[in-house]
Amino acid sequence: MAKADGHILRVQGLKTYFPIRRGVFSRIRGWVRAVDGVDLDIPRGQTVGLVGESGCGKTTLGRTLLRLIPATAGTAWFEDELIFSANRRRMRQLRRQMQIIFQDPVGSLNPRMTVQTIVGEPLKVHGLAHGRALRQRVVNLLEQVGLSPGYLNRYPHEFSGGQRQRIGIARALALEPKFIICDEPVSALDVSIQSQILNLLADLQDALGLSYLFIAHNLAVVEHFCGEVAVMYLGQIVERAGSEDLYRNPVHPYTKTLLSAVPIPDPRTKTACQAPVGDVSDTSGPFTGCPFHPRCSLAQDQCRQECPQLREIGPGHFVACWRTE
Amino acid sequence: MNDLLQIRGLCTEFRTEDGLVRAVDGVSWQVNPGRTLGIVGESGCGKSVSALSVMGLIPKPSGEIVGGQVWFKGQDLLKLTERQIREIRGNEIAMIFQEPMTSLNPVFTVGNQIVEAIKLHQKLRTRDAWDLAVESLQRVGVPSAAERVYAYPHQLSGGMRQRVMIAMALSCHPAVLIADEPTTALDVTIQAQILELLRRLQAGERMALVLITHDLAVIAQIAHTVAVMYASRIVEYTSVEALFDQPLHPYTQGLFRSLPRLGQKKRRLDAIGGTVPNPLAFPSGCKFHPRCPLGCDDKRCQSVEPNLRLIRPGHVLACFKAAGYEDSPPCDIPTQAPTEVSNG
Amino acid sequence: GGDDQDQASGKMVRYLSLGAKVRGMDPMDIGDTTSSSVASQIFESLYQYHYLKRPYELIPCLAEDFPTGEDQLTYTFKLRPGVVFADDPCFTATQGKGRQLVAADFIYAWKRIADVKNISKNWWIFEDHIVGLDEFRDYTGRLKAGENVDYMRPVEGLQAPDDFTLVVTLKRPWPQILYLLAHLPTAPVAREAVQYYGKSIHNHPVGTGPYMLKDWKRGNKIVMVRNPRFRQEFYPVEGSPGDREAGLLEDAGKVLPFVDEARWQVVEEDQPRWLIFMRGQLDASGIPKDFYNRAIDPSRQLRSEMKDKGIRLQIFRDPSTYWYGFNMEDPVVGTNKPLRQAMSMAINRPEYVEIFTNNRAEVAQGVIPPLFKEYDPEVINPNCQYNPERARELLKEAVEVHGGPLPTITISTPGTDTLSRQMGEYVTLAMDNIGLKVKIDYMDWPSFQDRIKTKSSQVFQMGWVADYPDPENFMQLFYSKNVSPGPNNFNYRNQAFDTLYEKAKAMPDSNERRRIYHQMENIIRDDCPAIFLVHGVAFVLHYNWLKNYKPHVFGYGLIKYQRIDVAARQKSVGR
Amino acid sequence: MVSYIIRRLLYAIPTILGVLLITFILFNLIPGDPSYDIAGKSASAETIAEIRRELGFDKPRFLDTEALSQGRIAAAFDSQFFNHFRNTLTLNFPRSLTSHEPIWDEIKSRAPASLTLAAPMFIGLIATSIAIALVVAFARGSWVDTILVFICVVGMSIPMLSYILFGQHYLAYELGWFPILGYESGMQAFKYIALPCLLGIASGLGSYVRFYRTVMLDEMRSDYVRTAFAKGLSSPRVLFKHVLKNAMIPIITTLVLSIPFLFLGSLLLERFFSIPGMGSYFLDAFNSRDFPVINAMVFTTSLLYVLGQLVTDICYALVDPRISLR
Amino acid sequence: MTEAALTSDIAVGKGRSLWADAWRRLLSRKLVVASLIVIAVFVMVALGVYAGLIARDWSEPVGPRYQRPSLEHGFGTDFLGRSVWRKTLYGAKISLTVAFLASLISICIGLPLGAIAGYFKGWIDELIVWLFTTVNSIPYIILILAFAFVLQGKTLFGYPLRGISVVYLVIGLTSWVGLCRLIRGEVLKHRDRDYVMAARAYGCSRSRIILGHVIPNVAHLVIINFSLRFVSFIHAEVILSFLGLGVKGEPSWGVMIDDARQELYRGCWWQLAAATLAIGLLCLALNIVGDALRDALDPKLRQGLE
Ligand SMILES: Nc1ncnc2c1ncn2[C@@H]1O[C@H](COP(=O)(O)OP(=O)(O)OP(=O)(O)O)[C@@H](O)[C@H]1O
Ligand SMILES: Nc1ncnc2c1ncn2[C@@H]1O[C@H](COP(=O)(O)OP(=O)(O)OP(=O)(O)O)[C@@H](O)[C@H]1O
Ligand SMILES: [Mg+2]
Ligand SMILES: [Mg+2]
Repeated sequence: MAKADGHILRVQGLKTYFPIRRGVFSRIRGWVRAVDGVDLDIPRGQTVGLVGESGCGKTTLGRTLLRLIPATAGTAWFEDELIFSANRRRMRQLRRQMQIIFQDPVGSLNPRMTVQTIVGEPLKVHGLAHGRALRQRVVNLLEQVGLSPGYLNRYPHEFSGGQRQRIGIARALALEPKFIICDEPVSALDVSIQSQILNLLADLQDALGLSYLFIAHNLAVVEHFCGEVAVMYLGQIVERAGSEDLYRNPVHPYTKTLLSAVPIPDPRTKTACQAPVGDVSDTSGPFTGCPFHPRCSLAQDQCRQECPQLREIGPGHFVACWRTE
Repeated sequence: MNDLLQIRGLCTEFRTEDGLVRAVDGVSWQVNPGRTLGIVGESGCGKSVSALSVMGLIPKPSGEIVGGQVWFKGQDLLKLTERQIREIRGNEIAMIFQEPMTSLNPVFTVGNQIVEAIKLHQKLRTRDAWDLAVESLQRVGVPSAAERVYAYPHQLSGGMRQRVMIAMALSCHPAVLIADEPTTALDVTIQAQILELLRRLQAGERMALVLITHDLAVIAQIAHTVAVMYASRIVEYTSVEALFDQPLHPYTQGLFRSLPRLGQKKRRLDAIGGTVPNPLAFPSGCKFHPRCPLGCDDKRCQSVEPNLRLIRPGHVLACFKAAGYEDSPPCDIPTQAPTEVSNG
Repeated sequence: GGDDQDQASGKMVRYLSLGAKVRGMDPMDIGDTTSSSVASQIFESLYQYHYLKRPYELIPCLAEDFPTGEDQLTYTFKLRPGVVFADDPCFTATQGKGRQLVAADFIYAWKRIADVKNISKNWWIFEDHIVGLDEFRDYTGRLKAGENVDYMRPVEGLQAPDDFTLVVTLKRPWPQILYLLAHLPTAPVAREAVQYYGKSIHNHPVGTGPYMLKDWKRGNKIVMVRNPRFRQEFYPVEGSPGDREAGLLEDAGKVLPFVDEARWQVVEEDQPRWLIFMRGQLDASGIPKDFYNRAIDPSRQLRSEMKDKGIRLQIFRDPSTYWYGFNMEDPVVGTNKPLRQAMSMAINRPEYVEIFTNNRAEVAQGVIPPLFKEYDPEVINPNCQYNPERARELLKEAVEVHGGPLPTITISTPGTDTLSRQMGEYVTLAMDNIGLKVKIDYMDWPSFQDRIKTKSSQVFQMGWVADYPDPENFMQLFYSKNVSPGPNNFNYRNQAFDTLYEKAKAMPDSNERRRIYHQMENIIRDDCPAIFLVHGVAFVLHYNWLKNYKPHVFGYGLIKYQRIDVAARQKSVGR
Repeated sequence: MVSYIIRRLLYAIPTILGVLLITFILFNLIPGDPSYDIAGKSASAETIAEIRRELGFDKPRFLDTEALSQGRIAAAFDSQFFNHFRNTLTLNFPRSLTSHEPIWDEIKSRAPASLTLAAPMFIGLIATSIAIALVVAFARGSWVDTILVFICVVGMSIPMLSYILFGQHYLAYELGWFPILGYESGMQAFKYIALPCLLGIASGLGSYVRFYRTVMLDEMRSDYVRTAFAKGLSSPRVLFKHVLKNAMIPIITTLVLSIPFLFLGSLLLERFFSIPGMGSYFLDAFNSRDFPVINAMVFTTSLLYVLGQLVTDICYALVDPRISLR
Repeated sequence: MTEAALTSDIAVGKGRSLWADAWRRLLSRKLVVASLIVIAVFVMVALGVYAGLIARDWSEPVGPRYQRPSLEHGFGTDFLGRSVWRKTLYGAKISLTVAFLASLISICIGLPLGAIAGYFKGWIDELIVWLFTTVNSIPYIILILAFAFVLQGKTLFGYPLRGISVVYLVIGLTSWVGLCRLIRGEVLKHRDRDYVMAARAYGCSRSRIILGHVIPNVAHLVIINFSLRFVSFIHAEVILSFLGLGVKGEPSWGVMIDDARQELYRGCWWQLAAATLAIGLLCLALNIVGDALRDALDPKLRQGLE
């Protein structure tokens, strides 16, 4: 496999490490393996969900794909184009086609810019529109995400959370990208607003043929929104499958735990949480074996010594676990 | 008043530079030993403020409780002196907060902070207090608690910190525990652990629990009674089963509809339109009417605010559109205890 | 603490203040009045001023008598026998006992001044006067770093035929020599001390005077105690008219000194100095400009509150003159006499005196202060009269002379302190008044010096305090051979003046010489190379427990004459 | 902790070298030649030359290229630049140009006086302002708060000179509560230090209290304060235990920054109260262009500052457990 | 598909920036408005002096020397019989010029250095941090004196440095450190904010990010910082005047206090009083506005309403 193979995005062996500096001379004493060998394909026009608990490297993966964080190793194709080796110029081109929506609707908008500037800036930076045309484009974009053009000259702090997230989406859409990384776009929103945004994203996908990498930790949201789901644990993808497949038939113990931990909105069925022991372990220390083994009830010697690879156990269903052999 | 903790018509206001914010507007609820009251509602609807009002922790001078009563074991907490209320606070009514990251003092060890609470309310020697602290940490499932008492908050993970908070709150065996979004900042797996823990502890000690959250699923898992708040007011108040079986208020209904549920795959969710109102400029009449799918055009909804009525036994509601609302008697709190549900 | 003990032991302590810091106490290096006033209690020179007699008069000090000599070129000094240096550890040969003073000590001290390596400020005293000394200086200058100066190297003009005889041979007549030999820098220094203390000699004065240094905390205080081995000296038995009435002769013939201990407190600011004086923590004090009205009433009398406190006022003239000098080589002011005159007439001197000195100065008509007998009280210098109308007329002439509108004139002022600034403001105002724009350029002393020495100033503010009672001291400032970097900062050149100066310089004091001085001064008055402003008048306050207090403008080592009425002080301030 | 301290110490090295560089640049740019001042009334050319030689101004600026080309390495580095670094770093200061005292001796003899003034002043200032800030923070929003803050702002608007003039005249002279001026070492010192100390504290109080109040109020908005109250702690206890210790973190950072500013206060106080400290020494040196002294003072005060910073960093680590981990 | 209808009735404020918002908050407090008026008056006076409309004739005597304040002479007269009132007015020019230009210089140095250090991190950051720790470790007053010393009498671009130009240059050149430190800290915070990430994600160049995104977000700090820093600049002018390094040939408040120091004992208190009052009033006003501005722009304080 040398190219994206018809996928909009193909990632292979992606690693992103952050150095840990300690001691008198701030020497590098170790690495935080935030993303540690991820393989991922995102089909054109589809949504791939990425779930996992806090700190498992979801955000880092997303940002690395946009080269906002330098990758340590691995390759990624965006439509037959290598992302990590593109030069500056080419990268600017690529960035017109890949965009990101952030989790925090407050932090991701520059508080000192008007909506018009925020949404118009990408166009300006790429010299795509000027003056009246720019304004018209911005108005169109705002309408597209359901905001009235009357808001053009307002500042982010004058909007509610949901509206701010819409502005962020409008900004991402400005360059007419083909692929958008949605980094927990609804986690910070109120319950009643959350579905508005999800619907909007779905509508946009239908209308514009976008592909999404949808990062979240709320499994219910992901199931609802994504065709395919990847479960991440400590920088590695431990299970990947079509969403129905995954939810009905989770294989990896971590996926099972995760699913069982989701509270069920029904007072009559209490969740029988297979409470995983302990917290997510530290990624900085040297460890061997399966990343999940310290918390896994099924762990055996092999799990502690060797790191399992993703294997296809069913059509489109990949798992990295020795116990599924 | 034979209830353990009951609040009636609580009103709390904040003076801000942009005007007066009524964060809690005539809220009433009650909770009894061994029972859990869940309070749901979206951000800014006054959940935290009502809890803080009970604790007497409203930031002064900008905030003020302007009306209502808080009955605890037969006395009105709002009429007590600061000294008397301190006796109760942390001792008989304890509270844990939303942010496990910042709610612990970063410059003292966790043991120190727990011991402080213990020594304040129990006449114990320092040594014994430390032993008790270790014990309470063990109780909430902190591994190697004897060493962790000497840890600083930053040396613990978020779930660990929240457990420390709970241990601290439970160290004096309070009669009522108010948990303000104890799991919002945590991961699903950790959240499950914490909820499990709360449920266990509550059953063990017959403690009354007030759980504040905006996650209906959490409520379903743990609460007996639910109060749904919208824009500073309670709009629906009933037992958890009643609520989940048949939500009556259009806001509650909307919430349920927009809730993505595992296993129900729909391309589009039903969303409640519009946004949460600004507390500085609440809409007139029913505060939900601009977003209400039922009757934005109704004159009465737009001008008169519906009060709570006992629409059926154990079910209190504030909505003109609900069937039978007109004929029901006004009521703040369901007088009839909601049906018991066996608790796992 | 210390005060109480003194009281118990009845010790007689004199309290003084120091406004500026004492740089060091090596006579060779002392060039400022503050250091001189302190070090003079320790060091003595060949001659000294009579304490009481006015006009000022020299009397022998370490010399036995006035010198003998046939011509004006050779002076033979006989030393007073029995003078010893104060005891000091530097006299290792005698286990710290001070040895006798000999003529060679003078020669040694003077050679030190000549030694380039020592960077003495006082070389001007001897420069080009003594046979062979300039050559000695050249010799020291030629030495490489690390080579030691040979002080045994003979200097022809300085000979000591025996221990008590000092023969000085001059290159040309130098009538002022005795005044300079009353100067502190010419005091003898013990070679042992210099060798023993090395560079720290500045902190370890070893002299023959009435006092010895006991304690010196820089920036804080200096304490001196009586030298037990001080030679026999007696309080003068005669004085000027009025001295007897003033009680200044009560101690006539008594052995000096009286005071057991002298203590200087460093006080840099006016306010605290005045306050401690008013508390009686100082025996005497000048009057800071702004406290004048508190002390003195409009009739120049001490206010009664002050009198009631037992304070006395002494008024006396300073040998000083202050001026704004013109750089005569400046193309604008140097060639434009009407301009200079106009500027001179623009200043209302009586007003100036009032504002800046509270009338503690006299309006100048020329360069020689009234203190000198050469001062001619008859002369009224029209250029020194305030006459704005005439000044404006002259300014018109000046414009013609200049050949166009006058540029802004820059006045360089040495000093950035409050007083300099206020004077600057005053002068600007005065010149403005006659329609002349001036700009004041405030600079620190080194920059100012730099500017003067390189002849790059236009007008500069300056003053001169005479070192000895001979107006030659002032006249040299206008001598053409002394132009910058010499003392003639005006760069004034006048043939007639030079001739007269050379003539007078070699003349001993006489009526003839006085006449020549008058002529010279008239030339200067007419040429107007400077705006002469004022001559200083000093007001000094002292408590009545300070006895035998008579101000002296040239002499410094005067504490030995003074006495404290300890009982009176105790009664008055309780200590 | 040890590695933390070592790292802090190592950080000080470039700072000190930087100070040396700055002083070199400054004092080689100074216009006018100090030689004239030293030479006195009638400076002759040879005297000036001699002074320049003594000051080392005759040496080449950076490198003696001539010596270098001749291969005399040691001589090549005998330049103003390298001598400056070498002499200053080894504290081998020359003698003062005016007093001819070894500078280091002088600094050693004056530092105690400065410290006797500055230390109590500093500690007093910090202690009083923290105390007042706590009171103000406790009474926030009430009229006590408003009035105290107003007084603080008024207090910080009045120039220090006005404080000194007033204090010396009224408190010392008119009322006679303090000696007007002077200094003695030992226990006696406290008698003389009292008034200047008091004035220093009074003049600094305004800005300190105001700043600390902001810090305290910031801290009081933190979540952990709410937790502490929820435990049932009383306000004073929360304030003095929880808030104070956290507030110490920003306070400590600003402490070291304010040390150099103290110097300014001491400068005027030393001058008016005739305290033989470093401030008056510096001022004298400054007025007489005594470069070696100025240079030495800049260097030693910077050294003190760097040391102060080190102490602060350590205090910082002691107060804030999150630091030592780094 | 659009949901414009849903958003039409949302209670959002009128279109105004954070600044406009802060401004409105400021104006809602009487004390702040009064302070703003005071500052405005001072600025107008200073501009008036520059334009030659106010106190042009400050140097002319208006009466006898050392007159007490009276109806005729306002604040009294000084040692040359000049009006203290006029000098006080004129002093506004010096103080404000010094404070303003010193601020400007210090901003010109501190802001870019701080922004660059904070944004680029790495060795550039370390270099700049080294620079400001070094400068900072030399006691402020010593640095000021040394600079004053060096600059006095020099020329800069053919413009001779003396008096006021030295004062503001010196203060500016020595006071950038605090600002630089502050800006660096803030930029460090902002550079990792999501909105900067977003800008990078759509291809913004680094200079555009720094100039267009980061700096506008820290700029308000500069203003708050300087509204409070002004005070210390004015005080610095007083000290420099006392040390003889201040303004000369023109009346400034520092100069007036320096004069007054000695005149007090004549019983002439009015010059000191006038200057202290002027400084006090201006500083008080600046402080109040600075504090209020800080509160108004502090996102923390706004949070309750978001
Ligand atoms: N700039 C960085 N430097 C060092 N470590 C980092 C950095 N950014 C992230 N990390 C670490 O990398 C790991 C993965 O972080 P990341 O933010 O990608 O997690 P996440 O899955 O997005 O978590 P969340 O659900 O909380 O957003 C974490 O352990 C985090 O501490
Ligand atoms: N200190 C305060 N000053 C002013 N207004 C306040 C303050 N605290 C709370 N409020 C206001 O009171 C209202 C209710 O706030 P509260 O914190 O109770 O909401 P909440 O339901 O707990 O929301 P969340 O789910 O975000 O915690 C909000 O509109 C808020 O703006
Ligand atoms: Mg993330
Ligand atoms: Mg809340």
